[in-house]
Amino acid sequence: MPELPAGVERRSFDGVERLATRGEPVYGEPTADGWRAWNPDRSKLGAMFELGMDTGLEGGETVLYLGAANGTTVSHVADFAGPTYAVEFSPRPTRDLLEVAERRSRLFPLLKDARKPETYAHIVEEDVDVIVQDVATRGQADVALRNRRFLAEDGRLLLAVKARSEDVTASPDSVFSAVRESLESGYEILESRRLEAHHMDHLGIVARPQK
Amino acid sequence: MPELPAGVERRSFDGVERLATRGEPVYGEPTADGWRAWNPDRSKLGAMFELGMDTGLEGGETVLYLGAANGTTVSHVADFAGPTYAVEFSPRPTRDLLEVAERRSRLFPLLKDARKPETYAHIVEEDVDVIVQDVATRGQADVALRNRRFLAEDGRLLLAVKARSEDVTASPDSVFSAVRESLESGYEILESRRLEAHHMDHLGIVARPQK
Amino acid sequence: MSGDGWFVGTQNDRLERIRYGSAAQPADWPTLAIESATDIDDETMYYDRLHEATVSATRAAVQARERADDNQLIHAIRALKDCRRTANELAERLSEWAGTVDPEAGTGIDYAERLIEEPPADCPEPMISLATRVVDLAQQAEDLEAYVERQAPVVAPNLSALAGPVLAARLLSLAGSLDSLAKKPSGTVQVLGAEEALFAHLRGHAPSPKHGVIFTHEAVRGTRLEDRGSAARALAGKLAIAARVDHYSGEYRPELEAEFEERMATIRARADEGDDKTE
Amino acid sequence: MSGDGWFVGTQNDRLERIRYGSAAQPADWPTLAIESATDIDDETMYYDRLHEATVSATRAAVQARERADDNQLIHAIRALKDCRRTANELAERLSEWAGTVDPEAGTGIDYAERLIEEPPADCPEPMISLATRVVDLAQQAEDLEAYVERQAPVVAPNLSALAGPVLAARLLSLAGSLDSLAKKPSGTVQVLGAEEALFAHLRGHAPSPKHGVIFTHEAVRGTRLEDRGSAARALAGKLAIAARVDHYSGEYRPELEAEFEERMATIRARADEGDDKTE
Repeated sequence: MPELPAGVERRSFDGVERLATRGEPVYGEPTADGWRAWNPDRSKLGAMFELGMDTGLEGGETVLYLGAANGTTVSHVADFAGPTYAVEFSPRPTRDLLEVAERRSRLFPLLKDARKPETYAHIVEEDVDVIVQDVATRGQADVALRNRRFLAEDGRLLLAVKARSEDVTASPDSVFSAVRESLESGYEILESRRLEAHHMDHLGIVARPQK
Repeated sequence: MPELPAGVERRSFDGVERLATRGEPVYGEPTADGWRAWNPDRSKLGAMFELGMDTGLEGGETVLYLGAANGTTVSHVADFAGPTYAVEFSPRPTRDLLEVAERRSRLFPLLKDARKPETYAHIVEEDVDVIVQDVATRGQADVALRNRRFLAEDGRLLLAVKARSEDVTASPDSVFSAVRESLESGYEILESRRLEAHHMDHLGIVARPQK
Repeated sequence: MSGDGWFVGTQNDRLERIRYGSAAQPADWPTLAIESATDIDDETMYYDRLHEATVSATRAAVQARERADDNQLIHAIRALKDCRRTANELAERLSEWAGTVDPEAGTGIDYAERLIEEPPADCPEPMISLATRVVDLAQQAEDLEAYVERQAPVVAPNLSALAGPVLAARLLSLAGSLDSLAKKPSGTVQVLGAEEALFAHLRGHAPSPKHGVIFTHEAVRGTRLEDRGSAARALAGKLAIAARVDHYSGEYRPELEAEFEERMATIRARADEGDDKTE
Repeated sequence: MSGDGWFVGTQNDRLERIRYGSAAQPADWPTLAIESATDIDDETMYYDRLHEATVSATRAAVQARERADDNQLIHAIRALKDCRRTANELAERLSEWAGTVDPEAGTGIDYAERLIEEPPADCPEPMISLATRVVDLAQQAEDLEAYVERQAPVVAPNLSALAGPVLAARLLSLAGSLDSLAKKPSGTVQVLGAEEALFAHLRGHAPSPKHGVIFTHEAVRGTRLEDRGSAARALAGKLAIAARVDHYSGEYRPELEAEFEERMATIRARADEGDDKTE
């Protein structure tokens, strides 16, 4: 199994070994010795770690997080990463995200539409190391392609694709292969895996920009 | 197995042994040598014969048929029975019943409500030998009890109970036991059997008036 | 007549008795009939007469009950109109609301269907369920129309053949019953429903009405302006007759249609002649 | 300002820029900021300032977007009214129709529910599905009311606390927006919606209106006739203030309710004194 990034460890909570990061607890997760358990059933990135996907993360990276929602996952990311830009479109979850951001000085919350990168390109710096994407809208490959402008040449895209957001009627397999195909117009897919064990009809993808 | 009434036989149609009566065909059923096949899947009384229930019918009886619908079953009954009074409440099926009755001189069609026997007690004679009842309304036991006035002391009630007509939400078993219980206030149940093989959630009952 | 058997009186009495008579308890009617009725000598005769009488009386009863279905038809056509109207009203409301989250929001039932299949981002849940209500109501209107199309030819075969099932039902609804429509003179049939059109006109939705609801008939609407009066008169005349035949006999008489077609051909020929002249 | 980083200008400019600015491409903003901004000397300072600015600007943006939800609320309350009205209209139609097959046919939504559970004999299928449409529409109204009750306190916390969510939404709907309601004087708030009541009055459905929609508030409706004017004035005054607080600060201020309660206690005390005197 690939190594976990610095700042992410497997720790024991009540005798159960679980993924964990160090930071202020956010959503009532179990804590021990300043570490907080990271529930892979509530986080696609958590599931990618849990399933042993090679994210290439080492810790301390600059991150652009698309689809931050109420901040559950991005709170863990900010715990082990460097500057973290968190983009979310809906006001309601962004209220919670603000709470999370207030206690994390390198987490920058942005109420923006991930489909319109020009509305935050004056804030998010160039050459970020990682884009984490978890947006539940149609055109998920397109969102990844549009945001490629932010990613460093050797950066990583960590993408969770939700089949139902693309097409409720099509089979997840056919959705995933369509997404992969679109994605390959701008990215090289390094690894992809169904997240079934933790998230129904989701595909996890690790990719890097095409040269 | 109890004997079939005179005029009802098992005959071969295209090599298959089937219940049959002699008469004009009515609903496109197979015929051979003047006999017409009696489909137990389209007739509860047919199913009761097919399942070997002891109806006590010998042939030539005077019959009051409640719930004659479009005349499918009552046409077979009129083939082997004597005078047959056919009560049906809905005008549309009664149109078809009239066609059937026109070709059977001892079949008497009546557009009446089986829940109101006083509206046909001036037509239907007393002491009929058999009441066949197949009405798809609530209160099927009550209909049988109200019509008891027509039945001879040693007559038979041949009742098909449709569970869903009594209560769509209750289990058929509980409906059937409630119907049996009500029925026993005026009838002695001689035999009862689920007609499942031919009619889902129906119970066949053979009963006679209580002394 | 309670208590007496069905066979008392004349043949007509017997048919009436079978339909409307009653008795608290059955009796040995065959024996009683043989004893009391002069035309019934034995059991065979009894059952023959009973057969004849029950078949006749029940046929009449079925016809009467089916005719009472004009009432069902009238309620159905009114419900149809209500469902269509409310579906459109709610579709309009939906369209306004959807415009706040979907810059390409359309209108009408079609848009409601589209919204359900592909809800716009940030679309609140009640908006989607409102769209479902709109589509359901439109479907309900379709179901009611199918019911009207099925029932109208049973209730009023001649009227339906001439007017089409929906217009036939609307005429019945405007008159209140088949009985009442059958009693209206042709001139009244011609303007039935004009009250509504007049109302629409006063509210600014429609031009001043020249005909009643029969204007929706192709023979009127599809005829050039100068001849519409003649067409409407011809149609109304045949409809009035059709309603009477439906009410009093119930039998389908295709010659009514044929006669009307002939009349329309004459009117159209006049129009063609007129065209020739102006050419 | 396209192309410039978020950090150009004053603190206020920066917040505006974060909300409304744009750039075609990202750049090495930290380095550019350290070079150009006088208050940013190193990377640590850059990210500290960025954190501060994004949290503030995003909080304001969230508030603004949620405030724009007044529009959603207004559409929802209008749809609620439409659904309730059409449910009742169709229930009335259903009831008339059901009367033809069910001598014990009732009225309203309750009867529609009963008819679905226990359809009368000889009930045509479209009658049952019409009943289903009625029940669905009533449920849709409930769902919309639940949505209004959930959203109104977010959009207008003070107005909702004083008026209740549904009345708050109706006031917003009548004014057209929170912005517009916040700009209305107390006297206008007091009679908002009276146009409707006046209309109903003219159509003969209602008595001549003395108050607007705030009449539905317990403090007005539950107060004896002589004091209703005072109660309505007091309520309208507080509602006008609540709307302004909701619009300009968005913060919940429970003292508004307390003050209103106090005022109502005074009015009621006057009524009690009056009662004492007449006794």
